[in-house]
Amino acid sequence: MDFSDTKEEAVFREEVQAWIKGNAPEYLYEPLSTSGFGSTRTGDYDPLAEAKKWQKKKADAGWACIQWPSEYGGRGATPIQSVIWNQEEGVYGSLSRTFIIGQGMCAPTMMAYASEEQKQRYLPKLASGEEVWCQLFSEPHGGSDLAGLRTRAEKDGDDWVINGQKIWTSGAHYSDFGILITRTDPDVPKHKGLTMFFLDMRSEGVDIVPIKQANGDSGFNEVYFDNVRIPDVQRLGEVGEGWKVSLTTLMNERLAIGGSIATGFPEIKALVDELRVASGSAIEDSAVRSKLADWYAKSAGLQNTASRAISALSKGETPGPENSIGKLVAGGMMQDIAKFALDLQGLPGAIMDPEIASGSARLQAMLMRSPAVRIEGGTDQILRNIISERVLGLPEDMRADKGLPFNKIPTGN
Amino acid sequence: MDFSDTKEEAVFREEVQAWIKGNAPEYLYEPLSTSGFGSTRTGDYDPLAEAKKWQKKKADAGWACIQWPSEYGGRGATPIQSVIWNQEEGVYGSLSRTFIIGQGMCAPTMMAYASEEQKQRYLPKLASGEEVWCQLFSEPHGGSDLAGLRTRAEKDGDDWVINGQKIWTSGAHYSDFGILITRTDPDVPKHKGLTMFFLDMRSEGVDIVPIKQANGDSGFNEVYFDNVRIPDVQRLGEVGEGWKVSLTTLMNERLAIGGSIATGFPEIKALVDELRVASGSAIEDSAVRSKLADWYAKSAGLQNTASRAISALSKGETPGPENSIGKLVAGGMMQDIAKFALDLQGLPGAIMDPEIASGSARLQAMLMRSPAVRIEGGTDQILRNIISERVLGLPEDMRADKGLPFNKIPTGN
Amino acid sequence: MNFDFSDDEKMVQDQIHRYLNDNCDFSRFRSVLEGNEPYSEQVWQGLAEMGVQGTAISSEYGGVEAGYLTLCLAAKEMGAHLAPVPFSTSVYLFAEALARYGSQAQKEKWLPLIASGQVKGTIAVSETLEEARADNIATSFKDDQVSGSKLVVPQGMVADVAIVLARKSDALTLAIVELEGVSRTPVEMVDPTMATSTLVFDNSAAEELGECSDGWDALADVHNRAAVLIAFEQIGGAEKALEMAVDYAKERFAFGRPIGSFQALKHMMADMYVALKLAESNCYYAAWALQNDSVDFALAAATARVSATQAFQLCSRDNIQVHGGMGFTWEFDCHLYYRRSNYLTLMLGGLATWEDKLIGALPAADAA
Amino acid sequence: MNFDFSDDEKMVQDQIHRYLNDNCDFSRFRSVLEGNEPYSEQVWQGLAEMGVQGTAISSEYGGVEAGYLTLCLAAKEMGAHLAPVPFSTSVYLFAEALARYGSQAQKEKWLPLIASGQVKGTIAVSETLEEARADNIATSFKDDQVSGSKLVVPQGMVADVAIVLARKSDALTLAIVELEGVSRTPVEMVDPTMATSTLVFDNSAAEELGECSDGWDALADVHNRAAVLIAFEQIGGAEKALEMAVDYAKERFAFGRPIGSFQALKHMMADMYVALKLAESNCYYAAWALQNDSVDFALAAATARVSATQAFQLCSRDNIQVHGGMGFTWEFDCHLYYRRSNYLTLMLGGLATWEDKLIGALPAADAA
Repeated sequence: MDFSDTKEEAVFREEVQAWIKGNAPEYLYEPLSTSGFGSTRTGDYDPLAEAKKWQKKKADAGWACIQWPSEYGGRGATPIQSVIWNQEEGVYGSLSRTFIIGQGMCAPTMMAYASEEQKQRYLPKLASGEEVWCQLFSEPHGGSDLAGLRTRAEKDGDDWVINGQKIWTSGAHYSDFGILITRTDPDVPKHKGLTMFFLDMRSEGVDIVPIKQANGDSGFNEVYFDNVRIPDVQRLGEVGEGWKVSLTTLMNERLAIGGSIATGFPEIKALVDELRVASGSAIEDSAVRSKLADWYAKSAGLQNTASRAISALSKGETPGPENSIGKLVAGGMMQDIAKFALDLQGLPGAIMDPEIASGSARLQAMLMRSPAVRIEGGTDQILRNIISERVLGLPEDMRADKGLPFNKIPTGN
Repeated sequence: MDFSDTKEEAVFREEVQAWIKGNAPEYLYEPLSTSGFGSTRTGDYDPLAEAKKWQKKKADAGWACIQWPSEYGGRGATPIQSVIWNQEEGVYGSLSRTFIIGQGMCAPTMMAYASEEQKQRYLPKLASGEEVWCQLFSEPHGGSDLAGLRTRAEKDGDDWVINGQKIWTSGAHYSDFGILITRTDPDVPKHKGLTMFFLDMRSEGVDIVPIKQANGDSGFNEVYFDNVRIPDVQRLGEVGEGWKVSLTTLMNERLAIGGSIATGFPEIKALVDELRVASGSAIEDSAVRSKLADWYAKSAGLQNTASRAISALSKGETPGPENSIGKLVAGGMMQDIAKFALDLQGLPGAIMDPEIASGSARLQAMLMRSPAVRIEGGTDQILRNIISERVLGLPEDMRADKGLPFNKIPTGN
Repeated sequence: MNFDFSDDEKMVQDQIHRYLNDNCDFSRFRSVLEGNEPYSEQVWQGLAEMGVQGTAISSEYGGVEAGYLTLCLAAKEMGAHLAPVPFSTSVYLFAEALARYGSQAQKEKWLPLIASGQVKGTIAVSETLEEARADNIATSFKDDQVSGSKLVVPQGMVADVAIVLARKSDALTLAIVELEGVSRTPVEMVDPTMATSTLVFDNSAAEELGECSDGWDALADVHNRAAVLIAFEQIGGAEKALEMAVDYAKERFAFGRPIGSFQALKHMMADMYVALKLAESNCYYAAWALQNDSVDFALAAATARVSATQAFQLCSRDNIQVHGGMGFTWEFDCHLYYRRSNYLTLMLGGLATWEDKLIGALPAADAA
Repeated sequence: MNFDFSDDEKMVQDQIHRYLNDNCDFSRFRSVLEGNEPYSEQVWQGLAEMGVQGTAISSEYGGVEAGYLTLCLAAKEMGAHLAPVPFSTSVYLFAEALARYGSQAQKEKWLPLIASGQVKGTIAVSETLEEARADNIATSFKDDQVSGSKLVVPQGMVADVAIVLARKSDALTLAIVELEGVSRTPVEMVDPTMATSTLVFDNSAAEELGECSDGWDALADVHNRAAVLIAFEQIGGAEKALEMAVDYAKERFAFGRPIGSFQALKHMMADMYVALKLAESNCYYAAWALQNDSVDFALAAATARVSATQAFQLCSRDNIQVHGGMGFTWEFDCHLYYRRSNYLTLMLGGLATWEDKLIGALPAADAA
């Protein structure tokens, strides 16, 4: 066991540090460091333009998507090197949030199912940020029941014709391409009638409507399909095999490794280091210390768990569903932390204006954002199902839709 | 709204106080006040004998089961009078724990289903403690699935012949009679083939084996039935209607009203009033104050909820399933309190010998006892089912045994 | 003993309920939330016509004198409907401060105006980013003038008059200040319908509350009283949030069955119910203690406050969770309760403060 | 970077695992629990034959010198099997105190005896019903003798020798005392297999630890080291308790289906898993920090201690809940883990103490 760098790792880290020191957009350091939760602050600069600029710069120097093969725009780096890169990129890494879905989920799917020609065409531009991708999976009627999707794809000559609606599509409004899962056969059980495609987001009949979220942000969209045509060559995997293909995508969702998941611990630590409460300095208050210690232990536990997953990865093992714990722990913790922190401040804790109260505004943003963390990308309940069934091997719940053709499943309507 | 006594209530309270002052076994005050959880300490005196003595004394003076009609040994008191009695009887009330099952659950069932002659024969002696009753419901294979019971009753002439096994029978070893639920028809769905009886616990073929519990106590028993004969006149309700009859019994389980449910709050309050911790007096420590306040609020909430249930009762309304919250809240709270309290004392908190550490020994007893509270008489999970389905009206879970004949229900064997 | 509200009290509640049902749906809240109006003038007037602002004000001062038990039930309806009006600051804080600590003349001047809804009041306390304490109040009272600035005043954008906590030589006092001409800047808060503002006083004309000898103690007393009423708003909101969750869970299907049939969600809602029920019962007791000036009032108030705060936070938060992604849209109403619950949690000082008050009010010998 | 134990370390763990599986089932624990023997002599000897007591002791002093990483894995097995032997007091406390603060001569005398299992050691600290603090230790050290009484000494009934925290004029010190002739009285504790006793010293011959300048600081250091090892015992126990729960939930049927198919129980077990996993990862890091005298060792130790304590408490408690009524019988083994978890929680000072240490060890600038 060794939590320090090996000699080779140290050399690599120095190389990364040197490049970042010489190239990172230092003028963004301040706003990026004080970004609210679920948003990337870039001060007076346009976030998308800055994200693309940084990504292109990295790509040109061989620092984009470093674990990808070099022919697709990466540098064939090891998982450990990738961790070192992430550690050193630090706050600038949050600029890449724009590309996470495309690079983290669409790309692995393309690598597994697209033709060689398609890979050569699309992956390098995805790595360099010149083209942005999104993922069109969720639907209004689906919720946690992802496979309950209703968007239809019907074959028409060499094309497929798409009709239906997706929701919670992150970045659809600035995406160039998307991967799309559809129902091609409603007469078979729900997992069996699905087919995956990728499409040009500017295709005729695609309509994108932003969703305003409860906290006032809007990064998500509804996407409507009205007789949108997709050529059959853009099918990923076989007809009816869409669920299997989607698992490749979703498995990779969990590979966002490296301890980068936000928990709110640094924010509350910073607050209580400064804040005074009735008993004196907040950090000396025993109720504060007790809570803080529990959160630190959880936060450290997530980081150390991520480290272990990296070890497994570097030995060629596939990180398993046990990595679902990250979001489950972080989401609840963020909510608890924000609630507790604001509570220490009385009414001024409810201020959301960062000009007046930068600390509490950031924590209020966290409080308003945290309910989404417990829902998006798998609710707390779904994650507990995954852990209990796939890690602990407990039997699955009774299923009302088991074996039923999709169009016979009860919908309540 | 009025939380004070009315004039009539005040008069009644004085009468009760006077009688208790003149008659209560004051030599038991000290041991009863320091009883561990789940046990009744009577010092050098025999607990059963003392319980019977006090009960008989109360009965002779008309203070036993005061809400019962006087012809069955009570005095026809109102629910509010019953609350006043309980408040004033105080610590001596714990002597009556011996009779709770009989008086609280068996008696209402007898009142509803026994013949007038049987009521006159059995109820007064039940009220006076001269005869003790137990309840034979739970089975080893049943657990939370109470209606999944397997003990068979087969008709043979004017008798029924019983074979099978019950478990968790409180006080079976000193009981004179019991009410017993059996399966008379395994070919119909599980709730439909049950029949209720009462029996003499000294009948031939009844074998009682005490269960040693995890905390070392043994108040419960296994009861085996080997061709035990019960005359048909001791059937309560119709053949096949046993489930309906049992609901009368179980509904009354929840009527143990009066804020008497143990939460552990007085114990931890007493401890922290005295204890010193690193920061000084424990009660001045902010972590202690925060926890204590939450527990007080819960404890007060239970008491005030009980008061509201009494109001409903005194208006002739039946307290509903919402009263399930008492045990649900108290069980978890007791466990949390014990854990927290002991934690404040370091290793000496693990002492179980009351001669060395009366305070922590009592809290250790609570810690060791509390897991049972979260299980007995409905687990936390069953209580949450009851609240969500019967109070909130949420749909029931999918049922694997729905409509199946009892003998076709999967058992895993 | 009788641990329930009377039929008369419930009838008044029912009238308010029906008025708000018909006249104060969420579009009112959203109109204020989105900045179209600072509060709902129409609902405020409607309530005034029914005399709701004067529920607990003595008839001597133009109130209905229906008592605090009735006002508690009115508060519950205000909370349930998220009425975007300055009711809590006018009625629970300003009017109570007046009724408890005002001189006869002050009561005669102000209480009828509050009772009729002609005037909207508030109380101005916090000056720094920390919870208000006796040692972080700098606003001064001198020669019938106050000077200084209050950082966050609930309904400060809307109120006509405020009770101001200010320093008078060594001690603290409470003073009445009319807000015309006082500089106000809106402050962005988690619940914008609370029309919160900064107030800057610059030798503003002020009049000390006639019967107030110690401003900090008087404030604590007023806060205790307001805590009970706000606790009723909180349980009103919690009950509605739970109801929303239950309704949605019955209708919404996933995996071929209503999501409310899954234990994970059922048990979450059962826990919401438990928290609500405990809080509700503590509120009942506190209402009685408020009405009857019971000796254990401070304990009863803190107990109701702590459990109602917890219940509303839990119910408004997990209502979102039951709704899933839709619960986190601006369009769905879940966030309205979440916003309000977070504001009310902090409004009279945070949970830790009230937990501390609760323990301080517990008799040393055990009182459970 | 490599965040896993080596194959060699795992091989040793596997040997201990197999030995304990074959020789230390629950009947050993129960035999001690029911008072038939004070500890399992046979298991103790078996471990000694394998050299387990000397795992981290230098070969210079007769140990195996396999390092702390290996000892951590050994500790995990001891915890998983609930081995009823004085391993933790001898190896994590007595031997560590010697190794860190003993003189050369003291190490030469005692460490080989510990490594070979010939001598069983412990540490004697608490004197009152309150958690031990520098200000509630009265036992005196003077003229190479100690006098005073220790209230609760783990394995006090079994140990041959103890390190005793005692007052030497103004300061505290640690002294070695052989226990032959020292009066011992058993104390009934939640886990009777920890053979806890009172020790009364009456001018008992004692020798100060040679390199110990401040007894309280030295004790804190030894506790930090022991905390990591006990944390491994805790996660060993937690893992087994979770395993018991999962196995039972798969086999036990109710309502026509395995109880493990109900979300309420599944999610409870998922939460047990989460707590265990976080604790396990923190233990890994602390093991590395212990082995390498890392600068952040105190923080790593407190972090492992806090999360392992929470995980074992949760898993041992909810294992009972999953088992239902049967889980609360003496006959089922659930309470064995519950007893042990409660003892280990308190053994080196309670959770609050370790939370406080954790925060004390955090750098002022954020360290997350």
